[in-house]
Amino acid sequence: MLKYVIQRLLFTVVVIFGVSILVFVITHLIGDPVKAMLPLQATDAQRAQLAHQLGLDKPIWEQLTEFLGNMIRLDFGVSWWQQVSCLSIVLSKIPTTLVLVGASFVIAIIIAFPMGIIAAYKPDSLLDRILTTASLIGICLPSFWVALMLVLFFAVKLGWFYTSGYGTIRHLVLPAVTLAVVPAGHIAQIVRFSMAEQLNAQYAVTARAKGVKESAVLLKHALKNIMTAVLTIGGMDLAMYLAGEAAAVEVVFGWPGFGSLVVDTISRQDFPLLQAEIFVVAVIICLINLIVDLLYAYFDPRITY
Amino acid sequence: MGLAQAAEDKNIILKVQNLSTHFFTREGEVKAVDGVTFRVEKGETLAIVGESGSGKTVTALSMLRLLKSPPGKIISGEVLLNGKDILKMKNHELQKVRGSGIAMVLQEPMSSLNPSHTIGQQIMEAVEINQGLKGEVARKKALEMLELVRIPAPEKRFYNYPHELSGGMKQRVMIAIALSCRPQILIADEPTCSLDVTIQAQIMELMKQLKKEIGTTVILITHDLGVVAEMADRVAVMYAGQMVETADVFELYRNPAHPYTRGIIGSIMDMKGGKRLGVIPGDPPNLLNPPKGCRFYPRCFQVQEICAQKEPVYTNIPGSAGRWVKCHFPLTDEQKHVRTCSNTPV
Amino acid sequence: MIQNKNLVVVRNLRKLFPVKAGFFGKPKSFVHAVDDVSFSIKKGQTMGLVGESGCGKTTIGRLVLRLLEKTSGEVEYKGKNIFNFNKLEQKQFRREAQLIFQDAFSSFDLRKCVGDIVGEPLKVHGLASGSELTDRVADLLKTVGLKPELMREFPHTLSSGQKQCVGMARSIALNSEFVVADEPISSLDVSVRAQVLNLLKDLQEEKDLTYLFISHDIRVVRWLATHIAVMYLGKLVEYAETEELFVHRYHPYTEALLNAVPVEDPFKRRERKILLGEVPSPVDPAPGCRFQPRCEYAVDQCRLETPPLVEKSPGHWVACFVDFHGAGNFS
Amino acid sequence: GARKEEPKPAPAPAPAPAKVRDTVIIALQGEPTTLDPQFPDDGNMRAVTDNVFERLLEFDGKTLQPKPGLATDIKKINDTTWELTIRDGVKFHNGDSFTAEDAVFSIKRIIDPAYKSQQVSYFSTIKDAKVVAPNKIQVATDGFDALFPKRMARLDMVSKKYVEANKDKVNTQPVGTGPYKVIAWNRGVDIQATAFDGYWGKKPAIKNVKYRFIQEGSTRLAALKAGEIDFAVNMLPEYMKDIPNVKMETGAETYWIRFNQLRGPMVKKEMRLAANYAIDRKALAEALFLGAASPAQGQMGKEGYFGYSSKVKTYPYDKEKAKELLKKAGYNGEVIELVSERGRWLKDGEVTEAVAAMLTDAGFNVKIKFLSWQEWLDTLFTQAKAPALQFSSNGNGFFDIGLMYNTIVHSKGSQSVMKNPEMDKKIEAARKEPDPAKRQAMYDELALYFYDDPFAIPLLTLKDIYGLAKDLEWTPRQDSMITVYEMSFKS
Amino acid sequence: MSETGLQDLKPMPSPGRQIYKPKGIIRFFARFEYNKIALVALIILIVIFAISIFAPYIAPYDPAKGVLTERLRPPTLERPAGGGFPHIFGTDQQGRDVLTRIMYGGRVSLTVAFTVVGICFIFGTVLGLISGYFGGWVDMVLMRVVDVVSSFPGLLVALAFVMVLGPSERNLIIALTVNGWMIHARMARSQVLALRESAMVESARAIGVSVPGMVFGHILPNIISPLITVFVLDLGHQIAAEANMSFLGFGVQPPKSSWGLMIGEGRQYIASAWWLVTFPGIMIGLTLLCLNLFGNWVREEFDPLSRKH
Ligand SMILES: Nc1ncnc2c1ncn2[C@@H]1O[C@H](COP(=O)(O)OP(=O)(O)OP(=O)(O)O)[C@@H](O)[C@H]1O
Ligand SMILES: Nc1ncnc2c1ncn2[C@@H]1O[C@H](COP(=O)(O)OP(=O)(O)OP(=O)(O)O)[C@@H](O)[C@H]1O
Ligand SMILES: [Mg+2]
Ligand SMILES: [Mg+2]
Repeated sequence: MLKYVIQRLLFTVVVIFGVSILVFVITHLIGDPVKAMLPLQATDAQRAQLAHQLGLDKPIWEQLTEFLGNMIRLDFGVSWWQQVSCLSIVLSKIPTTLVLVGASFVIAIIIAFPMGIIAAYKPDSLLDRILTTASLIGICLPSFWVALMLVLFFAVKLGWFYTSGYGTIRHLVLPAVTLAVVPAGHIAQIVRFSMAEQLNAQYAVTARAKGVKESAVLLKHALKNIMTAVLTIGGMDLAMYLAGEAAAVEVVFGWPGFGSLVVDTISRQDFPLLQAEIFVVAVIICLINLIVDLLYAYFDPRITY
Repeated sequence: MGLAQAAEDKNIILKVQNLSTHFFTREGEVKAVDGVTFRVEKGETLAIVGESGSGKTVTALSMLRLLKSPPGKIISGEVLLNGKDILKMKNHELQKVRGSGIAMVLQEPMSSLNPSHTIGQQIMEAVEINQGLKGEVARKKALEMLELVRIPAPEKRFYNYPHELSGGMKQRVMIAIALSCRPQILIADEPTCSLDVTIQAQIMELMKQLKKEIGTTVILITHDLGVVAEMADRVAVMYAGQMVETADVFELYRNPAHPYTRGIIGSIMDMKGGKRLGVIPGDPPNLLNPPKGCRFYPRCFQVQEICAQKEPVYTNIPGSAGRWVKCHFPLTDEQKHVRTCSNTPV
Repeated sequence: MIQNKNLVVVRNLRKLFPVKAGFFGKPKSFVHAVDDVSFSIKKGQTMGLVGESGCGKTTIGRLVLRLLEKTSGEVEYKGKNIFNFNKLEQKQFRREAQLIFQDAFSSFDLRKCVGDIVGEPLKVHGLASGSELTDRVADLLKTVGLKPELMREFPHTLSSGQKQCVGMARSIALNSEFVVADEPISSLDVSVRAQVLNLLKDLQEEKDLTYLFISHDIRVVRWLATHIAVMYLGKLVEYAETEELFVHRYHPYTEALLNAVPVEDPFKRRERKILLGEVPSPVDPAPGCRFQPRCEYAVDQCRLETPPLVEKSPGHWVACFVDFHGAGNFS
Repeated sequence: GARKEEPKPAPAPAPAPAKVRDTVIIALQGEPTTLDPQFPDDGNMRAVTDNVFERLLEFDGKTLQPKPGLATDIKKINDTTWELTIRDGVKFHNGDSFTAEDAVFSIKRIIDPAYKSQQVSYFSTIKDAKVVAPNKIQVATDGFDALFPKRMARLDMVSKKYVEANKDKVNTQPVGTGPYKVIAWNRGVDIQATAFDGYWGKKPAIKNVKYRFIQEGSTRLAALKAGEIDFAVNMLPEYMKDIPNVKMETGAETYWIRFNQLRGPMVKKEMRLAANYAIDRKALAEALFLGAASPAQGQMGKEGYFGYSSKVKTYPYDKEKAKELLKKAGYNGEVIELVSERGRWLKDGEVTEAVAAMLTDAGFNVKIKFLSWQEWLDTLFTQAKAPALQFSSNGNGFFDIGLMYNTIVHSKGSQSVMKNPEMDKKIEAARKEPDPAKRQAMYDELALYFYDDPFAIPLLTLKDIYGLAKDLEWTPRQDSMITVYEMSFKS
Repeated sequence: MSETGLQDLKPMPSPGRQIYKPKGIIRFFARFEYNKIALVALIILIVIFAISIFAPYIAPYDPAKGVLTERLRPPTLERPAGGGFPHIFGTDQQGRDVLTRIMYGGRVSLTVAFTVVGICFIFGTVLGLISGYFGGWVDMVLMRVVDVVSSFPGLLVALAFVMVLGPSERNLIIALTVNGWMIHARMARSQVLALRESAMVESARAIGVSVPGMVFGHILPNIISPLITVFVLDLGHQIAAEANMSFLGFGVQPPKSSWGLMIGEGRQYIASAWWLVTFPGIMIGLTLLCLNLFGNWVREEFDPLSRKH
């Protein structure tokens, strides 16, 4: 187990190494930091001077080793845009996004489990069809669009919630609900289909044969067995959201989280900040994957590490 | 109904009458079980034999209404346990019958245990539900059951998950669970099917011993004529969803009355090599669209015109009480030199 | 036991499967699927290979046909090591040595009709095409007792017996000499089994085939095979002519195996001696005799050394230190 | 904490409390990157720092002329030297007095190349500054600089002592002399400021300011309507009918399209003229901007700018004439690339698309290409990459036409893609002319010349649209400053 | 031989199994008998594709040219003053017909999605085939690469590409492709792995079929269904990804338009002109929904792995 964790952490290092090289290639070989950094009126001399300052006139291998060296020291430099250490900017946004994504997952789970279980209880019934279709539609709607529709209706028309901003629950509700739609759909679907599968499994028949009530078969026997599938899907969604997939929704709701930061970073062409973002997110994704894998072992004793 | 009949009935613990279960699938209606009738006497071991797909498992599952529905649906019949029809029971009654009335050991031990609960939990659950015990007492009982099925180091195994057990052990645990229910009838559906030869032998031996120790009534489902020969008191033969013959095990091997039974007994491998094997030509019928009349007629060596038109009735062969057969022309004594004449089908 | 006129000779064959590799690293442990196995089959013989599940029967079958690469050892076919075949020899070997599957249906490409399936070997080897191909396929189907009209059918429309026959037709299409049959009947129903077994025997007589017949059912093997090799956990433990084996057994495992088979006759019910314990894992097995943990006759030596295969009586080989003798005819 | 604060989940945002309001909530489009006023060129920051810091001179909100600020007086000593008199009794928010030292420090800091201020180009003529008396400083320029006073109205004064001692705080805890002092900056949430008790000037009417950051225009509108905020910047014209209290004022930006006169189809004068006649500026201003923009008056600047010429008026919309000119130019339908960008200025993309449609209508074969900001900048500043047409916006920081001629028209100008040595000379002469009247006349001449031989399509002069709460009073300024100290609530 | 008696048997279809049967469009549609919703989904998809393909011929207006005075008109069934087809979806901020723009937008959205998925599909499948069939170190290296790339923060890397390359349709395709090929490689590989050990492949090997004959003659045709399933579902993914990027302004650039971009551009008018964002959103949702329904049907219907007795 410990060995497995260590192995996975090593894998994380490999991923980050890969990410770093990719970022380096993107920023140094494809893009031109000097151009992006200098004000409009910069002269060629100024450019050359900056290139020198940034070490961009050195041979590319030297630049790469330096770049990787800095990354190992977690030194991403100073954001061009905010003039603050990049890592601190990124880290300061993570909790904000965590609040949002966390809330949305709580909502998603509260909605999805009952939906999936009820649908699986009587497969192919009308209720099942309605719930399954609803969850599928949820998956298919683009979340930024859902965001706009919710704003239009609940904030602009009804005025129940704030249209945007950060601070209170009333700020949180709409973006969290928006972000909950897709994972809720995914989880409801996976719960519905794995649950139906589990209820047909031989062990469920065994349980019924020894006199276990149907409700107990469902909640005591089947539920634990579908958790790995739920974890897989949920973990993927979670990783995606934390990786900036929530950006569009954060932008719509003016949620000052990681996603908004990413969008700003891109529009301001802040290379160092982008490097820090990608780095942090790669770490987060790897950690989530690791946690999900470790949780598998909790729900499925067949899995050992 | 004479007095003798009544005395006999008293001894009968389970009576299945005209049970029909069909599957309603995309392709059509699969008549998986069609008018199955048999009875089980207290304390006996009844073997239900028949090849794959002949409807043995579906019969067993139908008796406890364990089939998934849809697509499965019990069309008709009654299943009388001690005179009470299981098919008409309310849900809570049914739950009482499941387990303590009839317990089942399912076909595949590999997938019949819940992978995420320890085997101890799963046995305890059966004990708690069916014996009304709780907590430590239930645990003790569960441990006893593990010992009963000869699982070494039960204290340790109690906390094992199914995947940590070998196939043979899983099957033992399945038997332990079934017995924890203290059933009046134990249905064992191919308990040795997916196991290795030596392990099969272990399980069979275990079942024989348990049967001696506890004396439950057993319905043994199998397709292995060797297992039947070794374990059964009486044999019911199924073919294409129907019972074709019931007989005492010795009778059946010596004097099969149905051509199908004769065929399968004839195809038993004579341990000495060389001789050609007795053959039943053709394949079992498709249950979506079974042959009209007798379902066996396309493969039967003594087929007559009537066989294709009229379904034979499952009747008691006069003179032998436990002997039933479903054939227009049950085999008579002269034809019963099974192993010699079965080699050359018409 | 290794003689000159042998068709197939297996010498010290060994196959290890890596169990689980680390992230980049080397595999840490191995399944000893086939471990130092030697035997030979003469032309026209049927060698029956029996043993419990996972003991390496299939692996041997695939090694002998070079569908798997060995770890060490050699397999000679007509006097030449098949693992050193050049392209041409390899192609010739593919024609002569064939495989019959447990579940023929799963070995078919479901997109192809019966004619294509049976004719594919001929096409691949460029032996026939056009109407000649059709004729040859029709002949083949007749040989296995099927109507040539089935050519245009798709495999899933066939009955299970027919499927198995189509599989056999495909296997003998190239005028094979040597056929490995890996549990060809175990997926079949009792009533269909006999048809296929009869066909196997008929084909052998007709075409002078040599079989390596793999099965875990010793009853079937006895019916078909001239010789029986008993395997346990990747090792050959006993080898003899069929009837000899049913009279004399010098390995406790063979005895247990024969005992475990239920007799299909209620009049012959008997007290059986049951082999206790389970088949241990073939992953990195402990030294010594593999059967020793379950063997009631085991002595200290069994735990320390691996018993070699020795000729106990002419043509009867056994790998056991103990002077065990199970006599008595099973019939 | 996002979760704790909410007291009651009321169904609708609470209406403004009855008691007199002392806090104004202003919604900016984005969060300032830093509050060091000398570093970035960032409108969001300026909205805050304009109220927190002051300059030696200040623009008059109506006339756009410099007037005394922290300096009470400005004098030209010679062609390259200016002298300013520092106001007495001005205090920084931390209690320190504002001195000549601070003024010199501020000037030197911003032109220091090591500091890399993004505003450095505004002060490119300044060479040095020194204290000459306790309340007098002298600033040296690079030749005569008519714009010097205006430059001073853009240079925020910081405290030497504070900046030097608190390098880590200058970005987030600004200390200025302005009417408001920043008391908290909750990153991502808001910036709060409160009136500075020790302010030397007139006390502001509103006690507290809270800046919030709402990127989406529609969200700002919704928030304004819901009463969540009192003041919203950069409102869309479409919102005007929904805004409780809308304020509009011509701003600094002029949209224009640059011709490439060095190569390609637009070298021909007729083509350039045709393009100018092909644009229906009125339709743009009225339909697209709903009146929140006015047609450019045949030149690149608005009334009030120095050098604005009243001698030229907007090009009439005359499609036929345009077509005629095209024919005259012998235009053969060659593809004319129009490079633009999106998202930087109000409806920039939409204007581009509409203009392209109009040009197409008149017979031009226009192909739009939207570039990323960086690429767009690159094509704007690299002569070799210049497309036939390029959309841009000119925000004249000093409200002086000369600046525009220098950068866009003069062949050495950074955005110039033309060569006209004769006019180059006139532009240089006008820049060096100290006499305002003469200078104006020279610019009139240039305007007339370029009306007939255009270097650009002047499109629209934009108006700033502000959304205000009903009870908020404020007069927008010509220089687009958001002056909280000039706001008040109706009681 | 006659004793086996097999000749006389008629072939009988075995019940409960759906197996590939080639040829015939009717047969294809007959497969929908038990999933009518999937059929509806397929028909809608065909309609959407057709509209996108033929947009230049059927769209009522010019997608680029608007009438400024007709800006932001709500949906109506009335003919506009100058005649022509009614603006049933309203007009946009330039006075262009929203319906027309949706038709053309779909063209772009689908082109991007098809291009991305097409490239990813070919690239990923070939890699997966190689990796799965040959195994060994090739497989190990390739799969490590897939693992590593899969752990990249996808959207961020895509954005990084767009940031340095500049937003455009082509760059968007590059960015999405870089992130999208792994799933196809994984799928192809896992299918090959499953098949490589199968009796079918072994049987082909036993009769001496060559490696290319095996990979392209036996393996590929038998794994194509699950690959197509992934193709269909990934198409939905990429449409969503394109919409997301374009919405943020980092994707398709005007004067071209895609559904995502339409929402992005229209969102500032949401309070006054709901139709600008509503209809493109519905189109995205509808297309995705239909792709999912159809993809699930393909999976259930053709995937040998989910085919059970
Ligand atoms: N869910 C189902 N849907 C459709 N048909 C079914 C279903 N379950 C079983 N059947 C059909 O019912 C028939 C009887 O099946 P059953 O499982 O009872 O056979 P069995 O005798 O137990 O065979 P085996 O020896 O293989 O266990 C078979 O022909 C099978 O095709
Ligand atoms: N490709 C493989 N990779 C890893 N292990 C394998 C592989 N093939 C077989 N093995 C292992 O090798 C051992 C021998 O397998 P083999 O299939 O030869 O047994 P068998 O005797 O044919 O068993 P069965 O009766 O179940 O068919 C088993 O433990 C199996 O798990
Ligand atoms: Mg069964
Ligand atoms: Mg095998």
